[in-house]
Amino acid sequence: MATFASLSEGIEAVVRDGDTVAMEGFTHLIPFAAGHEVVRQKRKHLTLIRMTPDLIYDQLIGMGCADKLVFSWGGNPGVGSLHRLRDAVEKGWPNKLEIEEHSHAAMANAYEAGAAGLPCAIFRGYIGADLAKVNPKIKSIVCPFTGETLAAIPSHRPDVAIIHGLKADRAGNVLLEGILGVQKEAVLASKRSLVTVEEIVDDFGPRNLNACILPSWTIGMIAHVPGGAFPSYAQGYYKRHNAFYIEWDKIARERDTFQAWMKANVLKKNESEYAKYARPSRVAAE
Amino acid sequence: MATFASLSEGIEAVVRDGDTVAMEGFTHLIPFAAGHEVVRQKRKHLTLIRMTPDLIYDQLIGMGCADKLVFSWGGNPGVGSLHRLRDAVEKGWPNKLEIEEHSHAAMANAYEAGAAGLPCAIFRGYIGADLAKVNPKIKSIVCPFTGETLAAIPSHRPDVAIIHGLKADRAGNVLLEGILGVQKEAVLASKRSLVTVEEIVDDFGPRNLNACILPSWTIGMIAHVPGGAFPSYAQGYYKRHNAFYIEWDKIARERDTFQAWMKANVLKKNESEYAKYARPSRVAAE
Amino acid sequence: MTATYTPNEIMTVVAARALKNSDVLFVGIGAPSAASNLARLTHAPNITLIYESGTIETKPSVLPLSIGDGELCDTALTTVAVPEMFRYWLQGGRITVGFLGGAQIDKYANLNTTVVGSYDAPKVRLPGGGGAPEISNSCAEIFIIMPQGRGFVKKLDFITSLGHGEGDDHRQRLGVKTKGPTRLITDLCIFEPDPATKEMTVTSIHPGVTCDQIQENTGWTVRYANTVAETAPPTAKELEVLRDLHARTKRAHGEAA
Amino acid sequence: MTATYTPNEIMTVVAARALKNSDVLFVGIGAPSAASNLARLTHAPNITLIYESGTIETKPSVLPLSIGDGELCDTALTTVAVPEMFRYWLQGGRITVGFLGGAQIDKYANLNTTVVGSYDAPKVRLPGGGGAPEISNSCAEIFIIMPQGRGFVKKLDFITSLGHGEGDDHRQRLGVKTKGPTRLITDLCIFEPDPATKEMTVTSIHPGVTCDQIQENTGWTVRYANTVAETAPPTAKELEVLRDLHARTKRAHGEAA
Repeated sequence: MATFASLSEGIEAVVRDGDTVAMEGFTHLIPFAAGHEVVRQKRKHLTLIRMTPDLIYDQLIGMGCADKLVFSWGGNPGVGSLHRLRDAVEKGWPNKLEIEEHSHAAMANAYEAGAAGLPCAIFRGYIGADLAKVNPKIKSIVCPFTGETLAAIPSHRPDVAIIHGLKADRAGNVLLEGILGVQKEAVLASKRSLVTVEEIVDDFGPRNLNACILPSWTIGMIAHVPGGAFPSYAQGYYKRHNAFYIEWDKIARERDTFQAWMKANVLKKNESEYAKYARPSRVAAE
Repeated sequence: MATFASLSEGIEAVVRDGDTVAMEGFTHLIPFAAGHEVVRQKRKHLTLIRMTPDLIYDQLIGMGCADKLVFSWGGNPGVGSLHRLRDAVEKGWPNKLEIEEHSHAAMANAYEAGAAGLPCAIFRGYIGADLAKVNPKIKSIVCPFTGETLAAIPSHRPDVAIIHGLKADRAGNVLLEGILGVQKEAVLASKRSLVTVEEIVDDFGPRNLNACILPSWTIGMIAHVPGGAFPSYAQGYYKRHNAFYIEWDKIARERDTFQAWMKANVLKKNESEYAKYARPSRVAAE
Repeated sequence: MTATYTPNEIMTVVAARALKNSDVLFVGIGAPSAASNLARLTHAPNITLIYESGTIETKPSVLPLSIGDGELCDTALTTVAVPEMFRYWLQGGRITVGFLGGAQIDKYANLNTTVVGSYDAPKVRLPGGGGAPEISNSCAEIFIIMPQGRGFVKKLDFITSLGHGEGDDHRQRLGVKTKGPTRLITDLCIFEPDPATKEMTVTSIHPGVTCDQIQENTGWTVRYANTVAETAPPTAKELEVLRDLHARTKRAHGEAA
Repeated sequence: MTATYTPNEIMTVVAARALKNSDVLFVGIGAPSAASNLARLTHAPNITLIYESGTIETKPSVLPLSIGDGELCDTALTTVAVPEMFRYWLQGGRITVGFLGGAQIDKYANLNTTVVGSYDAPKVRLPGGGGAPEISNSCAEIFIIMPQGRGFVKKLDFITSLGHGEGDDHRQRLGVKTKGPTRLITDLCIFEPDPATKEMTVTSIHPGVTCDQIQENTGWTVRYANTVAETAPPTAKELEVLRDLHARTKRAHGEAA
């Protein structure tokens, strides 16, 4: 059964130095608050997995938390580069960052296979693409029926998954809705997990019979962090703060402006910082 | 885009002699009315695919529509044997029935891989089981990362999928809810499809953002057949007619009682027969 | 004090007792369903029931006649599609106890639900394996519920699902990491695998049952553990809850007809 | 009668015109999104838009800033998880037109969005391929929208996604059954693959653009089709709808800030 805790207790309990950590959220429900807590707790030597490393991974990389990044698209969506990621890859600042690069299809299949308890995933992929030449984790199998060669990749089995959900009920079940990404798979594929949520409710109430719900017994810890996905968005709660994504380009471009921002806005703050971004309840058609 | 038609027009258009046909519904939303129409239209030499061939496949097999059955569990759920299936396998009546037998996991994976456009599926299966010895379609691959041997099976790519849905909207999108089985996969894996539905609505209205909906352009034909899943059930519309499942055991036990029943209840009837089993609208908590 | 009960009732009650509140069960129709829900309605109120039709954490008030019963879906936390059920939930290794049964069982708890006679020209064509070939190896352990009789055979006509294979470390040699059948609960007694040979061995005998009865209903020479217990008879409470459940089920299925 | 327009506007308008009402599009952010929605709001009202975030048949009233924009989900027929999107919808072969772009393109419309310089010690680390490696081969055909300039190179530093490879039947030799890039739409002209060599060849030049301009902005020797058309300029209606869309988008994104 999931354990309810504060965010700092939750990160303390689930993330260890050297862990392979998947903080997921495919442009929606990105666990920003949890990522900041990892920075505050100064975790080191992490292998970070994420399809679309964006601002939160830029911050973790820039603060020296990561030794390695496993990803498929590393940019500031709709804006441009992730300057801290680039600085680490191009210049080795603040440390050399090893990268393991895949396509989206590969990453999604790798999470799916991880959730399914398989050692690898197969898909029709990478044909004619150079990534297979530079990533030794991309191999192939031959279909025993048709002779077709299919791409094979190891499944993702992270030590920890960290995601942001919409609601938890008192029993610790977590409801997601909207752009689901690979969050359910990430949790099911991981040894440990932490879910931050917008809201804790007594009961989910009437709902679609096939609603996307992670049962309590598949989750490690739950922390109530309203606004915890800000500046990304939470379906039905708040919108994406687009202006911040644009502003980040300036903040992160130089090492000193980045460090100053992190000090002021992350290191000197705590999880309650996020509450101001939350909205109390579901607004129609948001 | 899906074409709306009567059931008889729909079957006429999508099912041809010799086709591989998947009528799916995992104990819920079984397309009985459509199956009866196939019997009335006297289709022959079909290869029937279905995880759980039950009464409707017993009827199709007993009426001589099928040359082959691909399946994982062939019984009358909660009651016992399918006598027509047994008669065909054990005695070759009314014709010899070839069987290709899998496990549930294999069948579900084969539909999933078919929907995903892959030639095969891999899973951890059949270990220590004799089925792999008698079904040459069960092969294996070796994981290129761990060396583990995994079962491999060809994906299902039926000529036709036939399913029963809850609602279609005017644009021809189809909504399913409740026990979803493998119906979405069966339609997406097939070249052609026919969906019978309980109800046609102008618009699905407010719904979960992740509701199980097959877009119109993934469906061949739609026929409005209220009650079309009877004596199985349609979530929110009507319950399973358990007594008929028990009664079927008696009806199907002997060839003559079976034939008399089929003549009276299928051959001499038409699709409107099913309307009496329908209920007009969704009843809470049914 | 001891109530009278049927052989089927003690079999169900004994199976229910073996289940823990923390268990996640992969439940089949029939005795497993009755046992799982009896456990839920007595000592294990938070036990997690999953049916292969995709229903997760279902709390049926009546027993389903089939795994697709609407009752299972209506009372579930959520219901997933069948490919997901077999991939994420069963193969994903999330099930602590799976239930199996069959037409035939051998002394290593291998099961046959496929054919009597040869596969190509069967004397009796049985329904087939369904989920069993993977349930037997994906769940942490397997409980088998089967009344004893002519299905307890020396040699299976067909191995539908792996038990302990040919005994000893056969499962491990096949690369299987789960325990396999840890309990075979019958209407006469309880078998558990011998720690070394893995032969199913009687560890508890139901009240009033004799060793002769057990042997007469078993196609191999029955072995007994060093210490054999007498099974505690069903309590009045257990019987009351079980009978209420069956009565409710009968009424509900009658109504639906 | 002809309105004035920017190079970016004619590029978007030309891309929109190439889309049919019956198309199922895999849309990326930026110009593809603008072109797809312009088509939907003009001649192709029932065109199907899919974004890789899982939103199916979405009808956004404003352009998304990212593929995960709530607007896409709120206006979609339904939204599926990302593994399903890549398996059932993209790999399943349901997409008629996929859009791609990149930092670099060569004359066979292979694209680079990975690195400038060497992979292990890049001069510029670009965002990477995202969905491109599979979009390029799973969609029935690919439209590329890219302003011409220094990204039009003789040789890519890295092939992120396959276009026509080394030309001729290279795609077929690799076992790929789809058409690949059938249109490269720039701010200056339209390229289409030569039927035999598959080299991207100019088939239409935008009004007022010269061949010199095209060559100056292309890193290889530009070839022209036997018949080269002049692109019809954007109509007043096309520009009005496109500008309204951008204005609505700007207001909406401002408000959300």
